[in-house]
Amino acid sequence: MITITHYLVLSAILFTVGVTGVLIRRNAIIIFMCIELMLNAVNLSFVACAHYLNSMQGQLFVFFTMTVAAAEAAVGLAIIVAVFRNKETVNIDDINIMKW
Amino acid sequence: MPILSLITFLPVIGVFFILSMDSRRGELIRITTLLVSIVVFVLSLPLYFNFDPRGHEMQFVEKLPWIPSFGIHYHVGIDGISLFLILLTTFITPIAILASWHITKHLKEYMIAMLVLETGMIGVFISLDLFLFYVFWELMLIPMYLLIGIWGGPRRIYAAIKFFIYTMSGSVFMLLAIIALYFLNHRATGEYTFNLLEFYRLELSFAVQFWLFLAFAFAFAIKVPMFPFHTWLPDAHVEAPTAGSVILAGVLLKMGTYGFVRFCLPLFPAASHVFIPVVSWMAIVGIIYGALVSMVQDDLKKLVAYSSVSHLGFVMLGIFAFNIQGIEGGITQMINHGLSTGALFLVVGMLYERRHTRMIADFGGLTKRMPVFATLFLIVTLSSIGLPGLNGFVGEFLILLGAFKSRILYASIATSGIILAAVYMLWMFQRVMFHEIIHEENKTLKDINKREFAILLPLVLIIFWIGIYPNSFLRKMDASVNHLLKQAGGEVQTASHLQTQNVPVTPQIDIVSETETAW
Amino acid sequence: MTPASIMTFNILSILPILILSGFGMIVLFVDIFSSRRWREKNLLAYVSLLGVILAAIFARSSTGTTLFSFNETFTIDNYSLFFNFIFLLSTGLTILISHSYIRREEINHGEYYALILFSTIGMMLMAAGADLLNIYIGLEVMSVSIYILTGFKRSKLISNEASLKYFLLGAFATGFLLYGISLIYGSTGTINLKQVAGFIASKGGISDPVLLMGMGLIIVGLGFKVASVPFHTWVPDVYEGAPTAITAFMSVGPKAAGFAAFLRIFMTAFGSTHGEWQKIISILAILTMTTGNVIAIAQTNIKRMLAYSSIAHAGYLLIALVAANNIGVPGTLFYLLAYTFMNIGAFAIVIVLSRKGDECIQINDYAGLGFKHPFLAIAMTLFMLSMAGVPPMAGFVGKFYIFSAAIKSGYIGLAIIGVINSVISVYYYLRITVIMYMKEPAREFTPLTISPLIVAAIVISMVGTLHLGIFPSKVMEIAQQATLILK
Amino acid sequence: MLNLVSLILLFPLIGSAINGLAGKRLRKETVGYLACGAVGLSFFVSILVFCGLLLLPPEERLFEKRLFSWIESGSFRSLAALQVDPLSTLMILTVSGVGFLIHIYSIGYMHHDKGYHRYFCYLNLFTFSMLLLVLSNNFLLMFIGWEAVGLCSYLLIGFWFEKKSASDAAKKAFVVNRIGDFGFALGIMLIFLNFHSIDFTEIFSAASHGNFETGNFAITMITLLLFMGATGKSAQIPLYTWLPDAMEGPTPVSALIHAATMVTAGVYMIARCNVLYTLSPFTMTVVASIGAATALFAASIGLVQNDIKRVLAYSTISQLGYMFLACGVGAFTAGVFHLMTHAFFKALLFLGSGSVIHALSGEQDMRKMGGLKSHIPTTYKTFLIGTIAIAGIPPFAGFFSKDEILLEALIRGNFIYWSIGAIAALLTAFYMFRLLFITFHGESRVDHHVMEHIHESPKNMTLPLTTLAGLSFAGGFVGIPGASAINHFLSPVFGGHGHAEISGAETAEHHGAGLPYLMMVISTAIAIAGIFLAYQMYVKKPGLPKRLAERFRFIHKLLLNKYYVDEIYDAVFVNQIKKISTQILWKGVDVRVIDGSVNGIARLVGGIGNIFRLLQTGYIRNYAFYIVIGCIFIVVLAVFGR
Repeated sequence: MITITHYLVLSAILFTVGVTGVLIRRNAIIIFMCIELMLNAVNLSFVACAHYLNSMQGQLFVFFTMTVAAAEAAVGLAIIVAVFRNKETVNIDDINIMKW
Repeated sequence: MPILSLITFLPVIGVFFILSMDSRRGELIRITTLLVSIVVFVLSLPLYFNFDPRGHEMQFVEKLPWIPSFGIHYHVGIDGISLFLILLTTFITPIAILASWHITKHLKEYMIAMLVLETGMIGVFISLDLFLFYVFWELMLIPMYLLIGIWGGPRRIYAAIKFFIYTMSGSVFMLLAIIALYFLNHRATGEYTFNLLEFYRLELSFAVQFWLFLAFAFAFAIKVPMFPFHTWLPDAHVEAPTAGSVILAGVLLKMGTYGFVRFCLPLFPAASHVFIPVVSWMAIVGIIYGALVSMVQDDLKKLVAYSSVSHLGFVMLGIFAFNIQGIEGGITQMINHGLSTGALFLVVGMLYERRHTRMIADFGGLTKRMPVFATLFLIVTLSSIGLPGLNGFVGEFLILLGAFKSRILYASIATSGIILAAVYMLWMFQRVMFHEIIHEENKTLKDINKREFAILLPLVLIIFWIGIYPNSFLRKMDASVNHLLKQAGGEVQTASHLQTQNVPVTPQIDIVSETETAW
Repeated sequence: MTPASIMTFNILSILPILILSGFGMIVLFVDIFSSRRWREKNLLAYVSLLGVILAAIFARSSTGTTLFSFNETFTIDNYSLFFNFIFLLSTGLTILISHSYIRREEINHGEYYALILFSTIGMMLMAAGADLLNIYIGLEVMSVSIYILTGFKRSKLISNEASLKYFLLGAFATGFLLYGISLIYGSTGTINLKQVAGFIASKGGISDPVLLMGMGLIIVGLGFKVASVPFHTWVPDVYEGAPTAITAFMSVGPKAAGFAAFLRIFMTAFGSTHGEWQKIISILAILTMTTGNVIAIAQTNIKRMLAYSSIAHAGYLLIALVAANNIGVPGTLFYLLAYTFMNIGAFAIVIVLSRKGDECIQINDYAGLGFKHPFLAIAMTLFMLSMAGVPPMAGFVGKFYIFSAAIKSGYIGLAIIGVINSVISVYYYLRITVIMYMKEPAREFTPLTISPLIVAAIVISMVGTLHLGIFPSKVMEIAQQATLILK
Repeated sequence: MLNLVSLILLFPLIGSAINGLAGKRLRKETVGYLACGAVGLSFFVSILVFCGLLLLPPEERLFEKRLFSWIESGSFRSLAALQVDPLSTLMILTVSGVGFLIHIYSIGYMHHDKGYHRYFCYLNLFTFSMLLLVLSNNFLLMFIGWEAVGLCSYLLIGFWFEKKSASDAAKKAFVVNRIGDFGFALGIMLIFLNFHSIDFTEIFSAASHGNFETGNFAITMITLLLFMGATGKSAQIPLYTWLPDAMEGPTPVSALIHAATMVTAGVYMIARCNVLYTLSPFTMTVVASIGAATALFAASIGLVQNDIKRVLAYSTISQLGYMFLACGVGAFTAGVFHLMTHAFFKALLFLGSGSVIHALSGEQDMRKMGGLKSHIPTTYKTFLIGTIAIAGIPPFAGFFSKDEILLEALIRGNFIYWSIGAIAALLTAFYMFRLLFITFHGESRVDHHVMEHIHESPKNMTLPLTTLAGLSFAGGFVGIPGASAINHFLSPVFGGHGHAEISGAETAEHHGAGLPYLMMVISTAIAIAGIFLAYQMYVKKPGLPKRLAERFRFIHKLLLNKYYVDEIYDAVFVNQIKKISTQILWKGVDVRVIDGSVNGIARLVGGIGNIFRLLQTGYIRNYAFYIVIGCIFIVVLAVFGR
């Protein structure tokens, strides 16, 4: 029988995958996709807890995170396009003019 | 009539006048600043005349709520100890302004800085609310920093920053101590206030006293400056303009010693007694070290700066003698040092104006060309040596007597300071004024003009006045010093004419018994 | 299932937000239909300014009352009103200083003002949020609009780089925040702060590790927003890259909103279990202050220096959070207000002096300013000394407030480190005055075009800094009332 | 009559003030007469005071005039008050009398000097401070006079400030005096500590009423410290080096300050505190032995000096040694009596040498003199009287006072004191007459163009010489053994210790009644032997000194260079202190240690800043990594940190 801990463990794993993805990959878009992955892991844990607690608040929260994620995607990709148009690359290792 | 607030904030009003003037009319700006400072001095005279020497409570007290939620009041007042320091400030500032007549670079900003400095200084001496004291203590840093930094000599930036950060690093620990006192007082009495007079009634355990004393003493030791913390003084003096170093030496250094007398001793008596050996040894080392190092200086201003370290070592020794002679001597010596070292800097400034150099080697044989200057310079040198009959001796002898009564060993080593003082001052005086003229430029030097004479004359007159009749100063201090000694657990002796009997107060300082002398 | 009744809500509570969003829309429409001539006259700036003033008036009218609306997810009380006032003040000042700036940098598009208004709405939501959902939404609304504003100078690579960095790291940190919220929801069953507090009280302290983990992750999420040390690395690059007006806005608005959320969550939700998070935050505070101050000394670019100085100020504010007594929280509010005046004033002067294309932002370009432009120099000295914590200025009173809080609740060590840090900070703030007054001008000063609006902003900030420094008692009382609600 | 005493002080003060402030504008004559008038008036008033005192019966010859309260702090009280008693009247008479004569002499001597008004202003100021010193009624006021006198000697020695040697000598004099004053100040403090007052009357009455047993540690320390001050001021063994260099000043200054008055201040102070000194036998032996040692030591150096004023300077030091020897053995009256007579003939000798130098237009080296007898007869005659007096030939003043001291030394002290004193007397007689013969007799070694305008000194210089000659002749009669008037006059002050009559009685049963007369014969014989030796060496066989110098070359060189004492002092003290304070204190501690550490901390913080700055790599990956690290740290701390 699948209990709440299974779900939470799954969402933790997903979250860690997302985080490592952000750390390792160099392409800005891939990094953004990993961040989306993290958010979905959180949605999963929300839904699991909501079901387990039998309260609607968790489900409600998921709606908001999804809409926010969508908005963020729009803005994020626009920024990445602007960077690309200016520097012909999306590899974040080339983007380090400002340091120290 | 709120005379204290008037004196404090009149210079700021003066600043607004000057701001409105256009900066090309230099003469007008100079005269208005001078007038403002003279008015402030005149206003401060009634403080002296209707000051009641018998009462030890604060006089001319004004108290207005400032930040009620924190219990902070604009609470000002003076007693025997701070009376003369205010008079010293209001007396030296017009002289310093008169001495900066030749400044042309950014004159308006210079005069504004001087007036704001005067407000800050007077504020420090009159404030009885610790928060207000701290605000004035820091406020006074900014104009002095600008004075050194903008109108100073070649290494002015290093000196200005060193001065600011040195003093600031001391005073921030004092801020923490003030806040700690604030909460301790709340725990003891239940009401929130920064009032110093309430803090005097606070009974603190020894451990707490120890740390708070350390925090306060660290801030004041830098300001005095005492031995290990003095290295900012020569730089600040050498680089500051003449008027700047006159005020720096004349008044700013006294805030350290005033702090010890006003805060450290009465607030933390038990800790002060424990610290007597430490502070006394630092003072003694300061005296000897300051004298020896100033002996070998080749720059006039550095020499006078190190001599201030030595003189203020005496003051600290007097204060930590914990008897009436020591403390009264200390306070008198604060005033004397302000006058004689201030005058010395004016003299060095005059030499600098003529020859644009401060190296002793560039002078020699000036007495022939500038006889009047030579006499005034000699009187000021002798007063700073502590020749009896002049002001230096009164303070120094009382200090040494006080130190002698508390511990003979300290006084005997410190008394050797008077020999060293004679050595370095006279050697300097001889190299600058005597021998025949070697350098060509010295042959055409003019003697001092009317303005310069007007600067030095009042100082010399007061030097003689304190030297010959110091009672007019000492009598005003007796009540407050005795009250301080009662608070700080020192050996209380009422002045002889109100002599009742010698009231030794525990903890008993080992007063030397009739015959046996502790060596 | 009872019919879903429309939750009763009081229109008054969200009126300022409605006004601002309305004006945001108006600005966008006006921008579409306005001819070139209008844009020159910069009508949009005045429109948005009008919106801000209206919102402020309405916000002021509802002081004193405590309203819960939207089913206790949104509270209007003295606490959120105080923060609303800070947000509106910073927005107004930003609009004043960016008016001439964006024209000079040719980024004079209407969306600029709309985005600023929208981000202010986000901040208000965060401050007024009584449950984690609202705080999250407010955070996101604010952050997204500021991501765009940071990248507003599309032609310049550093602006793009700044917005990219801010976006990626911001989203990344929000991920942690969300994960924290989900864990708290999982372990306590609710996301309303009061109910979480009730749950913890019923349980008699936090024993459940999941809840602790959630709390930790929230600290991470908000720590990023507030720029406390391990999460501060975005601040220098983004502040340097973004247009200076936006940097000013960013250094004040979001930081204040971050602290509003921090205080709200940790005082109401985790208020009772102070011991748990106090050690973490004090470590963060020490790290933040020291790193901020120490690195600032080594900076040569004024914007980067001010970035590190804002990190240092975040450190001081964290001390107040650690103290968390009846002096600490109002101290934070007061300090944030003072910080707003000081920071925006300083950035305004940076804007005026940095000429077209932002090329004069090295500290040495300020040589000899003291006597070329006395007014600007005096203003800059005032702001620098206030940030250094030198009395009669607001910075000193703020620091005094915070150190008293620290000493009152016994964190002597923290106070001592804080005091040492403020001495270190004196060096680099003083260096500005040294360069302005004591160094000869490196090269000839080209004449500056100073618009009246930016002068107004500088004057307001100067008056604010001095007033809070010399007569802080009234503002302190308001701050103290504001925090009574929190307990 | 007695409360005119404050006038004595007032006149010289006014004189010096007028000359100092307005001197430049007045004519030279007015300046001169004003100065002499001031001192003359104070001399006249001191005679009045002396007569006033004589009218009082001997027991209550103590009058105190209180001016105002000077320093009062707690139980410490120092009043500005004057005290008139036999000792101080004697001193003011000597000071103002000799001072008056020297003022008149200076008019002539300093006539062509441009700093004329400045000179008289300082001289009057000196007289004022010396009178203040002797008239004060408490130690602190005396200390004012003490240091003011030191100041005036500084000003007057360095009067010709162009000369580097003069200003160096002035500084040396002041500093060495200051070293003495260091002891004096500590003495005053110790007195206050033990007696709770610093007024003479109170202290001496407390001391003599026996609550201090003789040899008490505190009293011994007090007296030793006061004696340290005295050695500084009266140029005794350790601190005498400044007096020979003080000859750089004008000769009347040397006469007044470094012969008659200032240097005797030490003796006066010990005489004044005789009550304390008799209470500590240890200090008495110290005083006596240093006095005797100085007498012999200085006399030995005087033998070979070639500068006329240096010889007189060393003779002053040795005569002062005598006075201290007298006080040391308890014969205070003899000491004071010798002080008075010494003032007369030493002033005479100095003024004589001054007129010799004046005649030879500034030449001081005896080797370039000789045969001046015929050219400056009056100076020669007066100089001869002075030399005879100092040699101690009866009936001159010197004989009575010196013989008195030798007698007391033998009776009260021990044989060694007497023998040292006798040898010193022999040497004194020898070098004084050596000086006389070299300058006035023998063939003239004066170079020719100085010879042309050699001239006898003007009237106003020779008049004081003759008066002083008279005094040094008649001065002795005041203290003829047996009916010594001075003894009787001073006895109330010295409370019978220094009473010659009693000592006379004691000697009667110890050594036989004739001892005093025997001693007179012996000391006269010694004096004559000294004169004969000098006559042999410098008149009969002029070559003899050179041959002797070759044979005892080492001793000769040693004496000529004053036992190299100055060089030792410089090497041991002065240069060491300079080196230490430059290398170690200033450069070392101040610059390197303290400043080094302060700047070091600043650089350290800056360095850390630079290192931490590098954390900011600019790569987003690193930033994200820091966030993750931070998150792990916080979560771990939150969950497990409790």
